[in-house]
Amino acid sequence: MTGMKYKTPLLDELEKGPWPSFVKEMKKEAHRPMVQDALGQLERSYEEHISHWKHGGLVGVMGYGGGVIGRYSDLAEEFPAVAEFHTHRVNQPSAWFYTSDALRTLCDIWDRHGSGLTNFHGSTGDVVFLGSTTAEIEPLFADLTKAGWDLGGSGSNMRTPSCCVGPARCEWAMYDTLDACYNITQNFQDELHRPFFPYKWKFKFAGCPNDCVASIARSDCSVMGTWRDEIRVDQAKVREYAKTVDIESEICDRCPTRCIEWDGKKLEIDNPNCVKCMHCINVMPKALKPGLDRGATILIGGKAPIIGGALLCSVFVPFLEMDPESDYEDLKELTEAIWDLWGEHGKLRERVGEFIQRVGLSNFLEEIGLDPVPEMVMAPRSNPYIFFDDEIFETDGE
Amino acid sequence: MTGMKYKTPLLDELEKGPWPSFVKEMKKEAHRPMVQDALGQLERSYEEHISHWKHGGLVGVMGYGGGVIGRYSDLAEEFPAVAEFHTHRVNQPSAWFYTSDALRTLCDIWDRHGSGLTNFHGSTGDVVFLGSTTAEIEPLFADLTKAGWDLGGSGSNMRTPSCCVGPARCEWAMYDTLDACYNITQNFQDELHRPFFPYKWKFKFAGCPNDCVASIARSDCSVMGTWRDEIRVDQAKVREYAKTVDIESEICDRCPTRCIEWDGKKLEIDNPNCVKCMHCINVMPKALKPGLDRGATILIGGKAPIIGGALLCSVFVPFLEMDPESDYEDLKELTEAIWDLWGEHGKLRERVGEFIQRVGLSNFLEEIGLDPVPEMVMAPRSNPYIFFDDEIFETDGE
Amino acid sequence: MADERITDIGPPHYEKFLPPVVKANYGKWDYHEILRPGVMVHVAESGDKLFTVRCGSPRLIAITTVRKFAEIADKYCDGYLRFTSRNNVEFLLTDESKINPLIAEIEEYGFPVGGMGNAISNIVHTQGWVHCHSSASDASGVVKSVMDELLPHFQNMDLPAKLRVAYACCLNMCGAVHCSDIAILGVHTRAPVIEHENLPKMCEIPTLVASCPTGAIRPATVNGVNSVEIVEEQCMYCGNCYTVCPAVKINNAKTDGISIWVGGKVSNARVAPKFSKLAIPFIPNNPPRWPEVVEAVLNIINVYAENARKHERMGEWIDRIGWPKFFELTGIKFTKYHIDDFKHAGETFTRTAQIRH
Amino acid sequence: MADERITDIGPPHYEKFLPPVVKANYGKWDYHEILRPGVMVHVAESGDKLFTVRCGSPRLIAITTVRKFAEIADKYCDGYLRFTSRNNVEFLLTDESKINPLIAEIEEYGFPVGGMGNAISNIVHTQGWVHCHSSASDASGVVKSVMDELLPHFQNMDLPAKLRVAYACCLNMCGAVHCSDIAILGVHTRAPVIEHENLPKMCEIPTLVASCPTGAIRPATVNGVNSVEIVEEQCMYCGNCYTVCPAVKINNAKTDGISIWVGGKVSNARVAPKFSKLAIPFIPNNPPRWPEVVEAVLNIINVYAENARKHERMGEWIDRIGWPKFFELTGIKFTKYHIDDFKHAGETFTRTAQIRH
Ligand code: SRM
Ligand code: SRM
Ligand code: SRM
Ligand code: SRM
Ligand code: SF4
Ligand code: SF4
Ligand code: SF4
Ligand code: SF4
Ligand code: SF4
Ligand code: SF4
Ligand code: SF4
Ligand code: SF4
Repeated sequence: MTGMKYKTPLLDELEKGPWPSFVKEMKKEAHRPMVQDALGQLERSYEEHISHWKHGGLVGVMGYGGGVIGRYSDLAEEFPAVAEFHTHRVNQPSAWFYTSDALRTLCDIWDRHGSGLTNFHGSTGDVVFLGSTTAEIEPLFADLTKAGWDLGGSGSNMRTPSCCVGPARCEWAMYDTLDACYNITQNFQDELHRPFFPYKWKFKFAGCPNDCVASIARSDCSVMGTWRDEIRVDQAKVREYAKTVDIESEICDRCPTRCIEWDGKKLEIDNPNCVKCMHCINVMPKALKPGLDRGATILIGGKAPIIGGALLCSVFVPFLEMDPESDYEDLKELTEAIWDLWGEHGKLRERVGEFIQRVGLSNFLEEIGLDPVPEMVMAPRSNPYIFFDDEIFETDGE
Repeated sequence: MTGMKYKTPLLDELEKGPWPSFVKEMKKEAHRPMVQDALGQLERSYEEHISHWKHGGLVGVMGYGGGVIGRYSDLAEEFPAVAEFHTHRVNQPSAWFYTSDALRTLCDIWDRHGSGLTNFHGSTGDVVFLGSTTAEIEPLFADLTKAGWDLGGSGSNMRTPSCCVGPARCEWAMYDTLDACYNITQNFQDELHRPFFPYKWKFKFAGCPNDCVASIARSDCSVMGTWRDEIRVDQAKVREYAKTVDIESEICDRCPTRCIEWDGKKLEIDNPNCVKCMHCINVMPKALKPGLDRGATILIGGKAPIIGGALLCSVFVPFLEMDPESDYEDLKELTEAIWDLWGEHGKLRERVGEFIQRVGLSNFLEEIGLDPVPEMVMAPRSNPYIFFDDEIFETDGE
Repeated sequence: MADERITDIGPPHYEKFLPPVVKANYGKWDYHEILRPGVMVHVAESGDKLFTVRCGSPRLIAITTVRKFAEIADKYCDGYLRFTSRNNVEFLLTDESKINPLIAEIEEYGFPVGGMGNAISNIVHTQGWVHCHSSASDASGVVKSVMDELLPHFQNMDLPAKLRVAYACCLNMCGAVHCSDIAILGVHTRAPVIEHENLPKMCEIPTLVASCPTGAIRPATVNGVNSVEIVEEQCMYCGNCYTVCPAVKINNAKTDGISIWVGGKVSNARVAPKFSKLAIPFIPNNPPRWPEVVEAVLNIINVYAENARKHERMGEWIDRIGWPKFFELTGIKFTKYHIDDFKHAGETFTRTAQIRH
Repeated sequence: MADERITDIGPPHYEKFLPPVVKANYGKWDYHEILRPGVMVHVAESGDKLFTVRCGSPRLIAITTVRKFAEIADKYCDGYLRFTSRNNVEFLLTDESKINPLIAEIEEYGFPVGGMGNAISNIVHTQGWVHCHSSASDASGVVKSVMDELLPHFQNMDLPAKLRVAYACCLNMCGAVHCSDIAILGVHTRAPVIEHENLPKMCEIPTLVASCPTGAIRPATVNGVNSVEIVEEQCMYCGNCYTVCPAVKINNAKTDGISIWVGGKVSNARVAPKFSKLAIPFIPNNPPRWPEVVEAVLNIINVYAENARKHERMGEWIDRIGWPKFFELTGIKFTKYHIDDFKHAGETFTRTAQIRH
């Protein structure tokens, strides 16, 4: 290992222990002055209990509004090699599949232009290249695109979409998450690279309600696979499971709508009352399988707490066909309608979930052109503060 | 029946049908010009689909701020006998028990001073005398008090407390609702009669969580009987019930914490997990009885929608002894502490439930001098917007 | 003279009104049984029995009727009776043999016995056009029209559980309809009209402005008078401004009407208390019999009665089957009005993919 | 030159990176089985098998390490591998006999195999002092310290259900900790300090004022400069102002620290997704090993592991036993900080008398 420019006794403590150590990782690239200074500054943070990074001047690739996060040291005089220490977000392939060659290509590029430190992956899904200078931004980008890669999102734009492993390896994928993610990413390249939204917009694609990409919590639009027909049951295999699984307490009692019955021989599912939670299927994957009439539930508005409090996505379209043949036209149309409306009326730094709450879901639907359906709400309103239109005197009532 | 001054064809329709008719009731008192005009005006409302009453000038008993609701006709020229048509709220006895003599006394008084129309009872609990003139207010009051009755509340004061039938007839009363209601009413006569609060304050006393006076929904302070020890089970009687009740589906499956088990012979209750919902006891009253360590849960803040939306009461003191010997000192102290705080800082027309939401429950508790306990909330906060004091650096953490 | 005034004596002590059997067994009741609709017995630990006969009442009653109740109480109950929290009358007896004659006499007088157990009890309600200035509809008339049809459910115990119907004539909800199995609620549907000339005399403008939950009221000078204006798009017709200031007229003969709410409850039994939720946003006033309202209520009750399980209150049943199914079974249309848009609206959205398809 | 620039090509097509067995059985998987911790097999309808070996990663990895992964993939997996949504590495094999040597080599290199089934997987986390200006604590160091202790639960499947731990270094929650079984969250606990001289150059005041969720920021002239002031009592240290304006310094070496949240989940399995709820409001930063944080997390996990039923995620278990019991069993103190006081606070109050005594 390279000699260390600074003593890092605190960080060195984190080389101990069985879990792989990020300090060891950093030291692996410590032949670079940049990484030496990063370690030095980090040790200082450990001593002082404070970050020594600052944000500031926008940096980026010509013609793009995002993909690079500018970062500067507030101890630049002491640690000049990290005076600039920007990150690059490189759009990952669907479901994070790689070949060894692809990885080596990325490593080679980063080796030439930056710190050699990476995140596989960032929380949004990108490959994150951690630490480069302003001067390297364009050359890095040129090398990347030449090799067939592109930057992901940052700023007030569509962020890099991501998806679960889906049909590539999972028996429960109700639609092709990889294809949908790729298709949407390609279709909205402009929106991904050129911020023009009120705030960020994230897409995440989950093949089923297990939601292995946390789409309902971490995206503005969650495309969650589901089905409409009956769970397929292989009774013989259920009886096989019954030898090791206590079906009554582990399955029937845990079904959210208690729509499963087991008499010791036969499993009966009251399918119209099944809410497609996946639990019974998860526990007995060989015996139970989702139905064959498949598509996705579209949920919107999820986000972290800033500004108005965290939100989980809420149901927007209970069921949408997700046939790749259709080129996801319905999803694109809906998305564009939302972007138009939110783009025009959303406040600065107002995520779409907050926007909907501010303008009211009914108004939002009316503008988008979707009919309200009871699936969108846990229950109808309980407060009587209704804004009535004239039409109540004609159409409503019963 | 007396002859009718006005034709009331619409109202007459409401004399038909099996349910007792309020129109018939009104006509029973139609020997009074006031009631004739009331019928006339009401028929007009039925024709025009609109109320012809208006509020306005305060009326009342000398020295009292409430108890009489001023009401005036906006068709006084046409219906002069109801130009003034005020209501009197007469404080009912605990749990609405009467003797025939007591009722006759009230009838006699009302006969002398008003329309002869009543509500047994108003929604808050009072006997409502419906329709008198300003001139009759003091004489009526003199007659009432001479007979041992007093007015109830209206306006921004303590309203007439009410209580369920409790120990007088119910096997489930966990404390003496009638005594508590009477005691509190007497103790706070000044607050009942002389408005000085930001808005109304209602007390309701329910002997158990069945809440037969709807206290949790309809009062600012719900005193709800409960117990802390084990449900008393008579297994023989349970087996008796088992002949007619499907204990598994009607009881075990409906217990909110599923803490009851029935093996066909013995009912086992996991009492620490019982949330005192009453259901099992309700269904098998001969076999199951609440425990003997009894008291009340104090809940506060319930109200109808105006202004900020309806609220159900929330847990304030999970368990309070309600021994009549103690003269309900704890409850009174808590109440006075709340009134002082809300009285000083509450906004005009801000019920205590809204006040607590505005200032924050923690701040409210701190001012009242109560420790926060987890029973007060369904769950701790999920948003990270915490206002930290200096003390976190000493006491908190774990 | 002022010295002679009696004040602040409070209500009479309840003990004066308790039947001897109650005094003797106060707090010592052992169990109860419903003997037949409207009749129950409470058995004390001592073995003493107290019989209760419950009868319906329109609540708005003449003193003539009150005297009749007193007379019946004298005849069968040693003069003891009470009223319930839902405005029914309860005759309290110790002599079981008097139950039948009592029932015969009270029913003969026009007051049905029932409202106990898994039944519909009396409709808690309010003043309406009989006495209140705010009312968007009449109270007593709607209640009478509905109860005429619900009577079988009052006189029998044929429902899955208790079913509480409440009525309020405006959003103040004096009938506390907000937690009822079925709530019938008078609603205004248009912004108030302001009588600018009267306004300065009748109200304090800051209080008036503050009274509006949606901030729709703004101070304004109209024809030289200091008055207010209402931003119509922000008004949801709560009538709070009218309560504060009589010059702001909320009542409107053409556009006032009735809404129906379902699934609320108060008791803590099984599930926590719940608010009622919007079922039907608007039905025009149609006195004297409000047939559309009656039909809507009956429809909901019939569907409930057919589909709910034993002990399942309206709201528990709907939660089990899901709201989409409720709308499907009742044939009620789900509209934009059903989606909450008030302060905590976002908390009502379906924030899970758990849905029935 | 500008013409030669390649832009907007998006990511490479994923098909290039799929192993042949995946291409052949794409969308035709029949079932899977976890063979041992960190190793599973997916069986296709065709009978084909795909083996996955999952290994933990600190996520912040050197290209040296990435190259090592590539080398291992070449050696055992025909060059195919992937990463998971929780930043683990998955080696994809068809030859079952290569599993053991692969595991031996990767573990030898320092990367443990596991994180599958009813286990703790990798901690989703963020930048911390390594790269972010907002961080109230380091990310990688806390995660390393905790994972060193949690490793047995990563390498075994001995928990009642999946247990997801997440870390974020500030309220922006880039780790999306808000729906995790256990969330470790860096928190600022003091209002920001304003550098008034720099402010006008660095920020737009209206945007800055609007950025504050509690309205604590007001325009103000300080020493003749157009700047802002912060009403300290209204600030709850979200740092949003700092994101918008670098002249508003939120970081504070003395008072920044860590909070712990529990019971969140994302999946729709059994119960709907849930937010994490506050368990411990504040633990001071204690680098390099944050022992108090590690201990707090371990304690919660141990209590959960001992008490929860099979398939019961942290939040489901707590809901079953009730929050009072959670505090009792873990010995964590319930304080005023646990009671919500933000916008929808009232919705969190216990609005029922259903309580355990
Ligand atoms: C790099 C990354 C964390 C990581 O270590 O992985 C990250 C880093 C930052 N996030 Fe994030 N966010 C990252 C994923 C997320 C996620 C998770 C996700 O996308 O699934 C969230 C929560 C989900 C969401 O979007 O709500 C997230 C919610 C935020 C927020 C709060 C947004 C909100 O509406 O609540 C901010 C604040 C902001 O936008 O100003 C923020 C802002 C930031 C900034 C840009 C801070 C700033 O103001 O400059 C961070 C730059 C740090 C740096 O040094 O590079 N970041 N951020 C993640 C992006 C990598 C990638 O592209 O793959
Ligand atoms: C008479 C009565 C209705 C009845 O027919 O029984 C009644 C009648 C009025 N109520 Fe009420 N309220 C009556 C019980 C209630 C209840 C039920 C209860 O107490 O259990 C409620 C709901 C519970 C609550 O307090 O929240 C209730 C909630 C209101 C409200 C809304 C308060 C809120 O905070 O949301 C108002 C509006 C106001 O105070 O300005 C109101 C206002 C009124 C006024 C005074 C209207 C006004 O602004 O002048 C009504 C006078 C009508 C009249 O013509 O006399 N009334 N009011 C009830 C009192 C009789 C009695 O003393 O026994
Ligand atoms: C007389 C009265 C109390 C009073 O002081 O006036 C009363 C009396 C009894 N109630 Fe009640 N309840 C009375 C209003 C209420 C109310 C309040 C209301 O309706 O506004 C409630 C809450 C309703 C709600 O949840 O919306 C109420 C919820 C209950 C319950 C819980 C029912 C449930 O499963 O949700 C029980 C238990 C039961 O019936 O199994 C109960 C049980 C009882 C028992 C059996 C108690 C006993 O052992 O004596 C009494 C006879 C029951 C019956 O009528 O079937 N009582 N009961 C009230 C009669 C009103 C009426 O005329 O119909
Ligand atoms: C590989 C991965 C998808 C990917 O595209 O990367 C994945 C893969 C699988 N998930 Fe997942 N899940 C993955 C992240 C998630 C996430 C997201 C997260 O953790 O941020 C969730 C939501 C977690 C939450 O609720 O907070 C998730 C919730 C589930 C569940 C539902 C668990 C539950 O009961 O709540 C299942 C079903 C099960 O395990 O019984 C599941 C099941 C599975 C199965 C069995 C699906 C299959 O048949 O192939 C896969 C192996 C399970 C395992 O690891 O035990 N997967 N899974 C992710 C692995 C992350 C890791 O490295 O540990
Ligand atoms: S979300 Fe569903 S389809 Fe996607 S990997 Fe998870 S379990 Fe499989
Ligand atoms: S998928 Fe969920 S809701 Fe449907 S039957 Fe299975 S456990 Fe029940
Ligand atoms: S609230 Fe309880 S104690 Fe009171 S009458 Fe009802 S059941 Fe009896
Ligand atoms: S009272 Fe309620 S919570 Fe307690 S055991 Fe009976 S049904 Fe369960
Ligand atoms: S509900 Fe409204 S209209 Fe009816 S009595 Fe109460 S205040 Fe008057
Ligand atoms: S009716 Fe209600 S919403 Fe409309 S102006 Fe008056 S107070 Fe405001
Ligand atoms: S959580 Fe906060 S401090 Fe951590 S990376 Fe995200 S923005 Fe930066
Ligand atoms: S830290 Fe948050 S609450 Fe405090 S002033 Fe800044 S934006 Fe407002």
